[in-house]
Order: sequence, then structure tokens, then C-alpha cells
Amino acid sequence: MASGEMARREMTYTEAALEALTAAMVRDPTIFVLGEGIGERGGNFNTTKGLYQRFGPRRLRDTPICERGFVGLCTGAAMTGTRPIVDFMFIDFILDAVGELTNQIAKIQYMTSGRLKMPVLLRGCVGVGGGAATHHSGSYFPFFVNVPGFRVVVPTTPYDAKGLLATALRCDDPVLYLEHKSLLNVRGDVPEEDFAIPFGEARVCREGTDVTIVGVGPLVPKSLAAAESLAAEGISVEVIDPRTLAPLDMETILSSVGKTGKLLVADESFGPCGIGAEIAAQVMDQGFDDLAAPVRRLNGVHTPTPYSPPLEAAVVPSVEQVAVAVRELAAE
Amino acid sequence: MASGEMARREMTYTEAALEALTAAMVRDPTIFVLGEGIGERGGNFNTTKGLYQRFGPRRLRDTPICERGFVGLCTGAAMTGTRPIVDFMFIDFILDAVGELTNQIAKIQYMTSGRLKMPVLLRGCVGVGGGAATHHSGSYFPFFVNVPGFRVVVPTTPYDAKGLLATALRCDDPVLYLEHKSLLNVRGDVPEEDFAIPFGEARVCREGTDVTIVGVGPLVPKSLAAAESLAAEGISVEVIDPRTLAPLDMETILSSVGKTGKLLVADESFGPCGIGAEIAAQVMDQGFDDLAAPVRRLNGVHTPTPYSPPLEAAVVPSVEQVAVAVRELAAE
Amino acid sequence: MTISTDKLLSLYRTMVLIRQCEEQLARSYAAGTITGACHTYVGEEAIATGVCAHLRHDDAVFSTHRGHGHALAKGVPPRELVAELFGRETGCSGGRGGSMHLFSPEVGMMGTSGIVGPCILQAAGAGYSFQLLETDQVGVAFFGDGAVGNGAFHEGINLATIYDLPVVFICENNMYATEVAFAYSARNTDVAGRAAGYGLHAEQVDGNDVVAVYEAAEEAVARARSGGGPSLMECRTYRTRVHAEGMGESGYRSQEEIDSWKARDPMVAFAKRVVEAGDLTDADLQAVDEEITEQVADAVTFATDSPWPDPATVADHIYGEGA
Amino acid sequence: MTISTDKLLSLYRTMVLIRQCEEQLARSYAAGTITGACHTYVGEEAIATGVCAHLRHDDAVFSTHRGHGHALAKGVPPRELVAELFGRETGCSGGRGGSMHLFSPEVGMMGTSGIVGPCILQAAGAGYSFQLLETDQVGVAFFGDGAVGNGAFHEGINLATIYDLPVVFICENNMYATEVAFAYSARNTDVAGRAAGYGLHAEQVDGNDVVAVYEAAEEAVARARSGGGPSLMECRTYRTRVHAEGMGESGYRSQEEIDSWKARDPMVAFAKRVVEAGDLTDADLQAVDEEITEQVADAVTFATDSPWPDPATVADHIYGEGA
Ligand SMILES: Cc1ncc(C[n+]2csc(CCOP(=O)(O)OP(=O)(O)O)c2C)c(N)n1
Ligand SMILES: Cc1ncc(C[n+]2csc(CCOP(=O)(O)OP(=O)(O)O)c2C)c(N)n1
Ligand SMILES: [Mg+2]
Ligand SMILES: [Mg+2]
Repeated sequence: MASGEMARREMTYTEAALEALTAAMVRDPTIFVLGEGIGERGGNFNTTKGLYQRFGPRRLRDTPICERGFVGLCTGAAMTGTRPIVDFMFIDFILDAVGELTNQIAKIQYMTSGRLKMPVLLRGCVGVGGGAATHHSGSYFPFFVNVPGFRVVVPTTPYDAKGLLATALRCDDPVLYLEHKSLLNVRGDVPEEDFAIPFGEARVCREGTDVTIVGVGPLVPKSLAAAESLAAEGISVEVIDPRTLAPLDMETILSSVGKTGKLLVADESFGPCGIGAEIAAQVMDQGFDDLAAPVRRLNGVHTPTPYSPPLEAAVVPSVEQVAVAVRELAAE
Repeated sequence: MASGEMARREMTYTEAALEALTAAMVRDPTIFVLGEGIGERGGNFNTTKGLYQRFGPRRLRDTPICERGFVGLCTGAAMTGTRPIVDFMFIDFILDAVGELTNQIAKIQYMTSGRLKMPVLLRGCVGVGGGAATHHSGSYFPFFVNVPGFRVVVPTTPYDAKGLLATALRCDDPVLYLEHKSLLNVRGDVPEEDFAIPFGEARVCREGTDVTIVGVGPLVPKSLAAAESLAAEGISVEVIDPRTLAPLDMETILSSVGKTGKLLVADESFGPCGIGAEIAAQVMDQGFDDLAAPVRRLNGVHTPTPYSPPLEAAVVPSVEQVAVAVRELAAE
Repeated sequence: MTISTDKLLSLYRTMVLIRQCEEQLARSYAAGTITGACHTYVGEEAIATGVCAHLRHDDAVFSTHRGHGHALAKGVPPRELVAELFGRETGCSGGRGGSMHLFSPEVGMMGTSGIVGPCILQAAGAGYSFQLLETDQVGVAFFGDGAVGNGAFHEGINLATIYDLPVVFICENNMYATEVAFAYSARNTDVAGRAAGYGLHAEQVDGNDVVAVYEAAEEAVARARSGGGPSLMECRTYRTRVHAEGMGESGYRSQEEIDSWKARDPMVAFAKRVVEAGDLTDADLQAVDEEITEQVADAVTFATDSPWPDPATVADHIYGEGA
Repeated sequence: MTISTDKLLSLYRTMVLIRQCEEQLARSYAAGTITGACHTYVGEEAIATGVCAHLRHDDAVFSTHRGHGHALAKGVPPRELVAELFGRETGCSGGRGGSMHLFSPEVGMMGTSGIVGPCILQAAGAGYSFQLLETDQVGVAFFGDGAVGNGAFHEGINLATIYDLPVVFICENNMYATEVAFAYSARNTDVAGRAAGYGLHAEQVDGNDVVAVYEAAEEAVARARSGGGPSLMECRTYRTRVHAEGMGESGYRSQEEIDSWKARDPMVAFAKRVVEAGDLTDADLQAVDEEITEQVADAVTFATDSPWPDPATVADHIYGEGA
């Protein structure tokens, strides 16, 4: 695009991330991508569309179906001077590689006291939707928050998708970059120029005074929708998108709770030992006197994800459930 | 032992568990054990001592080093009428099998609406100690609490080791039975006869009125030691051992907090998205008005486990740290 | 060929049932009645048919994402298969599973998996049960060439071999995993040869020839049943539809290649052979075709008329009773 | 044998260094100075020695729980090895690792792992880097027969083969994984033969003959360096000490077996051969023995005098700088 034209364009979440990836691959010849169908085909979700043609078969390489194997391979690659990206397609496939992730990738910097870096980017689609059913609908991020060593990134807008991926591709730590299925085709304004969004900086998506919602992933747009309708009822809701779950920007959350006194954490993934529990515990610990009511959690139903549309719909927190939870909190 | 003699004997935690296992294997010919060195050798931690000689090579079978493989094998076995036990030695080795655990074992009962059962027992040693270093010191249980489908058992006494293992070996659900290294040789009274401790029933180990401690695993004896010394200072501490983390006996915890108003969750494993966060969030949600102070968490340092003795000691919560945390809570 | 006329007819019936069901499911997918993934077995029918012909309901089959054919061949009623993909309560998994999660333990269909690999291990596990319980049952795994590069293949085949388990491993080598060629994923594409390296009985079979599959499976199943240990059959075949409904071909394989395999359609080849040999007549076969057409239509009606699962039950049966 | 006298002396020196270090570590373990696990390499010294003789500091070695010998052969100073097992700040991993976690990227010792398997994959990954960066470096994995039944073996060897990566895989087949015999864990114990089935270059070598290892590794390393792709060497050997210090023998192998392998001690055999051939004299060898004895004593003094790591640093370096 010629300079002078609008630098902001509307594009999808996937396109925005692809733009960040492309720029990084141009800048840094040590970046390569492994995965199934990420070569000539350009990725099941178009995450690498056109890159094979541009960067060739060594930088975009299809793999056999051996997730543990290629994650382990990427570990060794990162230890020896390159910057691997594992594109899992569905993040569920990461589970066969949890040993490599937990005992190798997460620990190498520590074990070498920083003499080695571990710039591995692990990306894939998370979440419930479209009848993907029980083996293609998981999120799993609480585990990666629990284990020390990972950065966990959950972009919710095209702008964030680009800016956070840019940061991930300069970061020397292992990063999980988790793209929710329902967000892939969301469109939004994205600057053409390179930019990076630091990890650990939440975004206040909507200001409000009565109740704070921390939304995770698809619960951000849902919370914004709920906030909109609640405004009509006279309930003023502040919506926060943490953007990264590790590190977690507690400062922004605490200062919002300082204002509202009430917090709902809305997250499609499982409740027990989930991110909502962590945020609730920290808010209580550091902001107890600000709390006018207990922190509430709204999570997906604690069950494997069913296929059938009415069952699938029943496990995912809805806009209406967010609104109900906020109404209850507001009334406390 | 002839009847008429003392039915209670002192024995170690490991011996108590072995007694439960032996009784179950006598009773139920479908039980078998797989693992490395659990056959003729009787287990690295003597978990199957003498059983090979008694029950033969099909019921106690050594495996190659293929944790994913034999966990997957046990999945199919459980689906077809037998009751497998996987003895991991160190539970860290479970990580290569997380795919089988999460997407298969945990989901089979749900996917078949209960037409199949999933009586798989997964056991192994957890925790920091003895210079075991970073690949042999993990706990991981928050993940198995987060994912629906598992029972998570953390016995702390010989009595509980026997009674909880007996329940696990009658349970039709997948059970993680996690034995902390530091507890294996602890001795205690154990009834000779068979008995079973239901899952989801916490034990109040010591009654008190000022502060409640929920201890997990080795933090139970440490909390009891701290409570003893705090008593001398005039602080009355109630100590609760949840015994199972899934299901979690919140009733016992909440009723204790109803009395003390103050809660510390002490757990060697990692804090973020850990069991302490979950307990804190639930106590706030269900017992907010009882709380005279925020729930506090004491966890192991959020770092890979180092080898060197002074470093290793520094990552584990000590009796003194428990006491300090309780003193602070009592003063609030 | 010493196969009885009845058996020949039954092999044909199973193949036609699978084919017609798959084509119906493809139409239903296009119509939006089926969501999620839908991988059809078109072109590969001979394999499930030839293998399952030797299995009893108490033999345990474990399969993969492309599992409709295995389910039907193992005895899952077409009504329950179609209802499952339609997401209905009457589906074999109560609507919880969809295309990739077919469970019907009643007929020994122990499950299909959306994750590549586990079926191999689970079949070994069924073999472990049957060995321990001293029954004569058999565990069977169906999986693609894509699973061959996975650790589950290596660990599962090895465990079954060293423990001498009653298991039959069926590798459906259709030359591609999605669009990635097996010849790219493996320098040596001789799956049977590689499997033999583990020390189990392994052989390559023409997966488009139902009689060849039937005969090889007869031996392998008998071997397992009689305590002779595990076998692997590499069945060379081809899927003539796209990888999953809704996907395009995207150029990873040539039209000539597709056409050459379409020309080797297992049902057409079988029909030609049995008619030429005088074992069956065109009329026999046509009668089967018509019978199946009705059965599939009935299955669609059944599924369409079936109730949706009740959302109130969504979290039932995560745990068993008790404990 | 066309190996120079200097090189012969250097091979001998490395073997003696490993042997004496290991025997010292065993004594220190018995004395309680070392905690955790301590797996010695006694009896297997020829393998690390013969392979690493061809490696530069910028070649990347990945190893396993029995890794002291690999670390020393790759150039980790004995001081840093001993200090690491003593848990001191001056250890190669700053005391964070202990016996099973030896990291010295400065000399290309990229780490040992307490988990069986990952080293195979990581060596392939190093090969990936070197191929992408178009250097002539080589990745090397050392692992036991116990790793052969693991999925990492299968996936790693296959990936290296299909991508043609500059990697050398060294399987140290000492016939046991702890007390489980390889002949129990595998029906077919011909690791090289099985590896060849993946399509890479594979051969079996006498792992107790340092010259044989040296010569085979020369070829394999040269092949990798020059773009000829990966190789696997199965080195047949034996550990003559217990699996890990503090454990007993517990009867899984016979005293005759142990003795027969002790009689094939790689250093003794080498010494005999070079002296008989007139390449080196007893005095040459004795000088080395003495030099090493001093070096090991110095390492122990160094380690003993070294400071403990500061507990205040216990959580440093979990993450890199920035981000
Ligand atoms: C562990 C895992 N990784 C990736 C996928 C995504 N995936 C689904 S089907 C498929 C290809 C499978 O190929 P193959 O095993 O040959 O079976 P085919 O589809 O050819 O019948 C892939 C990669 C998966 N389901 N599981
Ligand atoms: C994944 C995993 N499972 C189990 C263990 C426990 N373990 C430590 S060493 C060992 C035996 C290894 O045998 P082998 O690979 O032949 O090496 P060797 O000890 O004979 O040199 C086992 C089972 C482990 N370290 N990692
Ligand atoms: Mg295929
Ligand atoms: Mg060995």
C-alpha cells in the first residue's frame, strides 16, 4: 500500500497474525514453522498461507503425525540457534508433547542459568465450537500457567493477534499462542506498520463503575455484548481483557476492582484450578478490602465437550449467563 | 496374625498401601499392574514387593520404557473388563502419557454415557526431596483437578494410604494415587482388617479455633508441627487434610472457616492455578461472610526443582514458613 | 476361492452398506445436517468388510477419525450411525460423539478417536484383558498410514509383540495423511516390512480386494484367537473422496491418480469377479443394492425423527456410580 | 589401524578420565557427598570416547541419565562435573542439575536428561538448526537400549531421516534398562537392523572397542557434516557397575555375565592392543593414569572448596530477559 493511504485496514484475526508472522520471517531467517499441512497447503486455518511459496520448504516444513517428536525436535533447534514455531492446527494435539514441554522446553533456560534461550512458539486453535467435538475443543491453558516457564497468550482481536504475535516472535521464552476458533474470522482495524504489544499488559475494553468482568478469549466479546445490554438496565460494567495469562496483569485488574468492588471472571475453559481461581485468589489476597462481594467465576461446564449442537451450546458460557452473573453481583 | 492379637500394627506408608493392593489382588483376579521394575524386583519403591512371586508374570508385568504406550494399553484393558494399575515409579513419567489420560481415559465413561467404566489406577511418587532434581520432583495434580474425569488422591498417613487405596481399587473411575516421597517411610498404626476411606472426606487432623490450615501431602505433617509450636504461643490452629483433591471436601473446609474465619492453604506444589487458588476461590464464593481475613496460600517456589541441597531446601515450604504465615493471619 | 455364496453376499452387502451410508453422510454434511469433521471411507470399504467378517460381537475394535466403515462392519446399526452424526440422542454415542467418536460396546465397537494413534494402544490393551482373562477374544485396531510415524505405532506394536497379545493391527495405507504423502513422511513406505522388524507377523495385502483382505484376516484373527500372538496387515488402498467433507483436493494428488484408483473400486471389482465366476448373479447384487438403499433411507428418517439430547444431561456420566 | 600416536594417547586419556571420575563419584556417593541418582558409565567409556573424538565444541551433544562420560568426552572439565554432582555453584549447571542434568553449551554439551527419550529428538532439532543455518555442525544423541522401545526413538529417527538431518544417533546397547533385559523389552534386539528399516544408515559396532567406535563414528560424523544425512550406531556394551549407585544387583544378571564383560574392559583391551602393536608403551599409559589421578583429585578439591549456590538465586533465569 502506498504511503499516504490509510495505514489502518480492516482484516481478520487470522490475516493479522499472518502479517506479524510474515514480517518476522522476513526479518529473522532463523524462524521456521513445523506442523501438519502448514507447508504448501498453508495451514488448516490459513495460519501460514503463502509462506511456503515465499520462504521455501525448509522454513515451512510439513511433519508426519508425531507431535511429541516435532516438539522435541524444536526444543533442540531452539537450543542451537534457530527459532522454531510449532503450528498444531488444533492445540489438542499438544497433549502428546506435554513431557517435552514440561520437562524440557520450560526448564532449559533455568537449568542453564540463562546460557541457553528457548524461543519456541507453540500455536494452535483452542475452544469449543462448530461441532469440533471432544478431541478438538480443548483449552488447557491452566496447566501452562501452573508450570513455571511459559508465556501464555490469548489474543481476542485482530489488532492484538498481530501485536502479540510480534512480541512472541521476539521473545526468548517459550510462548503458547492460543487462537480461539470463534475469533479467527473476526474482523477489525489493524495498523499496517509493525508494532508489538508487551506481554503482561491487560486492555480495558470498556470502562464502567459497578462491576468488573475479566474475560478470557471469546468471553471478551461476549462480556462486551453483555455490558452493552446491562448498560440499558443501568448497570455500568468494566470489561478487561488480560491478553496474556502468564504473565498476568494483576495491577490493571486490581485497580479496576478498587473502583467497582465487584469482579466476575468469565472463561470458557474449566473452572477447577483454572485462571478464574487464580485471579480470585490474588484479588482476595491483594484487594480484600476493596471487595464488596466475593469474586464470582463463570466457566464452561466441567465436562468433556459433546458434539451435538444443543449439548455443545449448553457447555459454553453465553452472553445471557454473563449478564445474569453480573446482575447478581450488582445486586449484592 | 492370629485373631485375638492386636488388630492395629505399626507399619510404613508403603507397607500399608501394599497391604491394600495385596488384598484387592486376592479378591479381584482382573487387577494387574504394569510398570518398570514392578515385576520380579517388586518396584523401585517396593510398591509391589512380593506380588510377582505371588500372582505371577501376567498380573505383574514389567514394561519397556514407553509410558504413553502402556497407559494407552491400560485404557483398552479397562474398557474390556480388567482393572489395570500403572505404577509409574516417579509420577513425572506420566507426562508422556497426558494425551492418553486427557483425551481417552478421562473421557471414555462420558462418551459412552457410562456403558463403559474406566477403572484405571495411576500411581507414582510425587514431590521434592533427596536431590531427585528437576525430572523426578514434580506433582502436577492441579492439571488433573482441572480436567474433568479424574479422582485425585493424596494420602498422608499409613492409615489413609491403605484405606484410600482400597477405595481406589473398587472405584470405576480413573484414579491418580500420588505418594509423596517424604511420606513413604512414615510409620503409623494401621488396622489389619480391610477398610476403605471414601473419596471426598477430609480429615480434621487437629482442632483449633484461630486459624485453619488446609495442608496438602507433606504439608499436613508440617502444618501439624507448626500448629504444635504455635499452640505454645497461644495460637490455636485447626489442621485439615483433604485426602482427595478431586473430589474436594469443601464442606469440612467451609465449616472450619466458619469457626476460625481465617484460612491458609499450604501446598508444596505450584501456586498459580493450583489447588490453593481453587480452595481460596470456593471459600470466598461460599463463605465470604465468614472470612475475617483473605485466604492465604503458601506454595513451593514457582520454579523448576533444583538439585543442590540448599537450593532444593529453598523451594519447599518449611514448618517455619507455615508458622510465619499463620502468625500473620492470626494478627490480621 | 472357497468362500460360500452366503458369505460372498454378506461381504458385498457390508461394502454397499458402507458406501451408501457414506454417500448419504456426505450429502447430509453438504446440507448442513452434520457439523464438525466428517471423514468418509469411500474406496476403502473392502478392508473393514474383510476384517470384521471374522469378528464376533465380543471382539473389540478400536478405530480412528475415519471410522464409519469400521463401525458399520462391526455391526453398529446404520440408524445409530446416522443419528450420531445428526447429533441425536439415539446415536451410538448418544449424540455426544459425532463422526469421530463412535462407541457401541454392545457390538464390540469400542470407539473411534479424533486423535491419531490411541486405537493401536487400546487394541493392545483389549488383547491384554483377553489374555489375562483367558478368553478367545481378539482386539483389532484400524489406523491409517499417518499413524505409522507416530510413537503410538511403535510402542503399541512392540508391547503387543513382546507380550504375545491376541491383537490384529490393520494399517489402511491410503498413501496420504490429509494432503501429506506417506512417501514424504517415511523414507521406507513398506509398513509390513517395517512391522516385521518388531518380530510380529506382518504382511501386505491389496486393500481394494475384499477377498484378499478376508483371507489374510482369517489367518490373522485365527492366530490371535488361538494364542499365536499379534499380526499386522498393511492394506494398500486409496480414499477416492476428499480427506474430510467440505475440503477441496488442493492439488496434492493428481486427477489421474484419483481416476486410476476409482477404476479399482473394490465393489465394482468384486461384483465383476463373483458374477464372472458364477458365484452370484447381477440380480443378487442388485437386490442387495436396493435393500441397502432402503436401509439407509430408513436410517435417515430415523435420525431425523429422533429427539435431540437433553441439555440437562450434559454433564452426566463423567464419573461412574459410587466412590 | 591408521590412527596417530597422539590420537591413541588421547583416546586412552579420555577413557581413563571417565573411569577415574566415575569411580570417584561412586565413592563420593557412598560417602553421602552426592545425593539423588548417580548412574556411572563404567565399562562403556569407549563409546563416548570414540564418538566425541570427532566432534568440535560447536557440535551439539544430547544425552541421557547416564551422561557423565559424554560430558567429559565432549570437553566438560572434570572440575565442573564433580562440582555439579557436589551441588556447587561452580558446577556445569550451577548446582541446579546434579548427575542427570549436565549442561555446558560452551563446549557443545547441550544437556543430559533424567527422562529417557528427549535427547533423540533434540539432537534431530540441532540437526535442523544446522541444516537451516547451512553450517557444517552435527547433532549427536547418546541413549540406551531402554530408549529403543520409546516413541521418541521412532519419531526422532524418522524425522531425522525424512529431513536428511546432520545427526548421529548412538545407541548404547548394554542389554538392560535398570534390571529389565532388552531381550524382554524387544522381540528383535537388532537395533541397527531395525533402525535401517527407517531408511537411514545404521550399523552395529563393538562398543567395548574404542578403535571400532572411533572408526565408525568418523564415517558417521563425516557423513552428517557433509550433508549425507543421519546415521545410527548401535554400540554393544555392558555396564559393569550397578544401574545406579546405592542399588544392588538383585539377581537380574549372573555373576558370570558380569565377569565376562569385566574381562572385556575397554581400557584394558585397548592398552594391551596398543602396547602389543608397539604404538604406545606401558610407561606412556602409566603417565596418563597418573596425570588423570591428579586431575580427578584436583577436581574433588575444587568442588569441595567451591561455594554452595545462593538460595536467593533459586528462581533466577526461569525466563529470559525482556518480553
Ligand atoms: C495426534 C493428531 N494429530 C493431528 C491430527 C489431525 N489429523 C486428522 S486426520 C489426519 C491425517 C490422518 O492420516 P491417516 O492416518 O493416513 O488416515 P487417513 O485420513 O488417510 O485415513 C490428521 C493429521 C489428529 N487427528 N491427531
Ligand atoms: C520416561 C522415563 N521412564 C522411566 C525412567 C526411569 N529410568 C531411569 S534409567 C532407566 C533405564 C534406562 O535404560 P537404558 O535406556 O537402557 O540406559 P542404561 O541405564 O542401561 O544406560 C529407567 C527406566 C526414566 N528416567 N524416564
Ligand atoms: Mg492415510
Ligand atoms: Mg541399557
